[in-house]
Amino acid sequence: MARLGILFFDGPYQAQASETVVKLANAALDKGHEVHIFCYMDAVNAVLENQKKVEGIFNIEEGFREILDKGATVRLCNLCLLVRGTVKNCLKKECGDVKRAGTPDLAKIIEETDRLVAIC
Amino acid sequence: MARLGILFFDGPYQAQASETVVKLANAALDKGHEVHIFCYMDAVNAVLENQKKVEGIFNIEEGFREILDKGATVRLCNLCLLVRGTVKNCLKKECGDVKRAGTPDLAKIIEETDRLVAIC
Amino acid sequence: MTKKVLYFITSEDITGVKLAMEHTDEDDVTILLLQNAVYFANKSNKEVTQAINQNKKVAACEEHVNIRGLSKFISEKVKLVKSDDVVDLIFENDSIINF
Amino acid sequence: MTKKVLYFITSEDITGVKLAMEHTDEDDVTILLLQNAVYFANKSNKEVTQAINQNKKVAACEEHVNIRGLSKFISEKVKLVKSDDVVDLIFENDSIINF
Amino acid sequence: MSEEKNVVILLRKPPHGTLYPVEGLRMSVAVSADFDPITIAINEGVYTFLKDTDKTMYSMHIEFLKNIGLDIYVDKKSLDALGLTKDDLVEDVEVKEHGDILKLIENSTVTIPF
Amino acid sequence: MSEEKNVVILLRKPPHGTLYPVEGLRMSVAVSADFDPITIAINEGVYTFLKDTDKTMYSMHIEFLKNIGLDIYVDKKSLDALGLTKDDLVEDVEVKEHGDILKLIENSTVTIPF
Repeated sequence: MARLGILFFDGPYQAQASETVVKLANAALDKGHEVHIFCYMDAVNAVLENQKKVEGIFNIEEGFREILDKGATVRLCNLCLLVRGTVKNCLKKECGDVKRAGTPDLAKIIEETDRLVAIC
Repeated sequence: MARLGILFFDGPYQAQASETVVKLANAALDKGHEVHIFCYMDAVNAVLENQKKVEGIFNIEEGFREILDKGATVRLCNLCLLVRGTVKNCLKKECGDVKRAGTPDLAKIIEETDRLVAIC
Repeated sequence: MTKKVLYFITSEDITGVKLAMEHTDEDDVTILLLQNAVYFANKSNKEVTQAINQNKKVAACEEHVNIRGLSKFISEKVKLVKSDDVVDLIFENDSIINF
Repeated sequence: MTKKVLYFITSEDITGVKLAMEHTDEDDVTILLLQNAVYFANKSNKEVTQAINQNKKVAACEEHVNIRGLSKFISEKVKLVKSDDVVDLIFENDSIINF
Repeated sequence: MSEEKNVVILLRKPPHGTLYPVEGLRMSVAVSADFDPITIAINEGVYTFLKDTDKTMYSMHIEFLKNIGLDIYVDKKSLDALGLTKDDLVEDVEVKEHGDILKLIENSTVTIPF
Repeated sequence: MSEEKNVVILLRKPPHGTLYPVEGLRMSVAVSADFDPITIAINEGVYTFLKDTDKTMYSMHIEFLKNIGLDIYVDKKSLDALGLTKDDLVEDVEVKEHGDILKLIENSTVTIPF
């Protein structure tokens, strides 16, 4: 089994990236791989609580809860959260291995995974 | 004096749009015009509380507080806020005429202003 | 009466400039570039150069040009305007094509 | 030993495809299109058509092609892959050029 | 003043990579309460109306506009550039020559891009 | 495994319209703790290093990379396309022929676009 790193930049709903991240992570986890995700820039907003379910729209919060539950790790660029005012709204550690982090943590993900993909 | 409508789509920091909106609104208000802003899609995130001040970065929350203080009206697409989970984080009515709204409110802005610009 | 039309271009999509150039000559057209669209004002850009050669009015937001360090790369025929002037341009024109 | 390289293209920027086509023939190159980059797989796209003519391997995410209703507009030589296969492609290759 | 305003909603981005086409159509529907907006698809925005595209999120908007008699126009020049034809699109839209599309935009009081 | 990884940070968007170039450079700095990332500007990303561009938000990153001996390369072909020359750029970057830029990307284990 191998280790996959995923980096992305976009917030939820406006762009497809966060949905692609969830689906790719699910596919990798289901095959028994490790998945380590870094949310950079607007991507930190993909992991906020209280995203309302709307019919026909893929709910990104649920997607992240599912992959966290399956063991994915999610790191959130702390500075990105701070400037956006959304620090207190992120999914909590009860959901799994989700943490605020710094850019050096992406270096760590690059080092400790076998492959890194960026979803633009 | 005239009435300016402004529509935008992007959240703060990743893109320049929200900064442009604030500066254009300020210039119009300082000339004595009315300014009516509609925040659509990610743009609703431009009006969140607790955006941390970082040196060298234009603080969007402060910008919006300033133009609200000068009399701008700000309408936030309610559905956009709901799906993003940020309904409770918006600037409150103590800051000025800022309200959740529906897309018909943009129609109203188009009807009741002399010109509408979209900041992409 | 001649209609005054403002192409208000804030996105990096050259289509806005192209549409402005195709706009009927009966109207009085101004192309206003803001945000990353000011990069189109670089002399190397063939669409904006052509618009200038066709005597279309081209303006660019001075602040957005300056923070990008572009002033020496753009034609003298591009009018640099301040936020103040942008507001005036918006109201002086009869219709706004946003892009 | 031949290096296997994956161009992992998720953005609507054709430069990724161009870089893949310029990649040295010594390596075994695959171009994988996802999200709106799957529109590049439309037969009318000259870069991807050229890549196919040069016998480059081109794949596209099947789900992303299908929700866009594109299947009948793309070349038979574009391999449609499922999320599962995308994961395998990522690990089968030695290096990943994201774009 | 409102009855004099010609509003054009311009769809320029393809569906599914971003929400822009969906939100543009939603805006057309909303604006139709006060105006008669004209919806126009250009460039890759024309992909919005491919027959086989998943329209779960916006078929009701197309339907709504059709039911109240508002037109959706597609730029033929953009279609040609993408190797598409009228037959590839749903029947609820009308393909127009580029010159006619230009006239609609020229006659607008405000054009809003999505 | 880490010492074998060649990381390329690719700047492809121009500054000030988006934060991408700033965040790309910040990432180069961060990644430099564990790797020797190569920073490359192509297409409109080359505008990031214009002499007169306001670099308040990223001059410290350019400085940092220079001080630890990491290179920033600019694609000459992209410069040419924009009518720019080496002299228009800050001295801390090195202009390279397109072929050399391609080789750097080809030799990367991972290329990350900004």
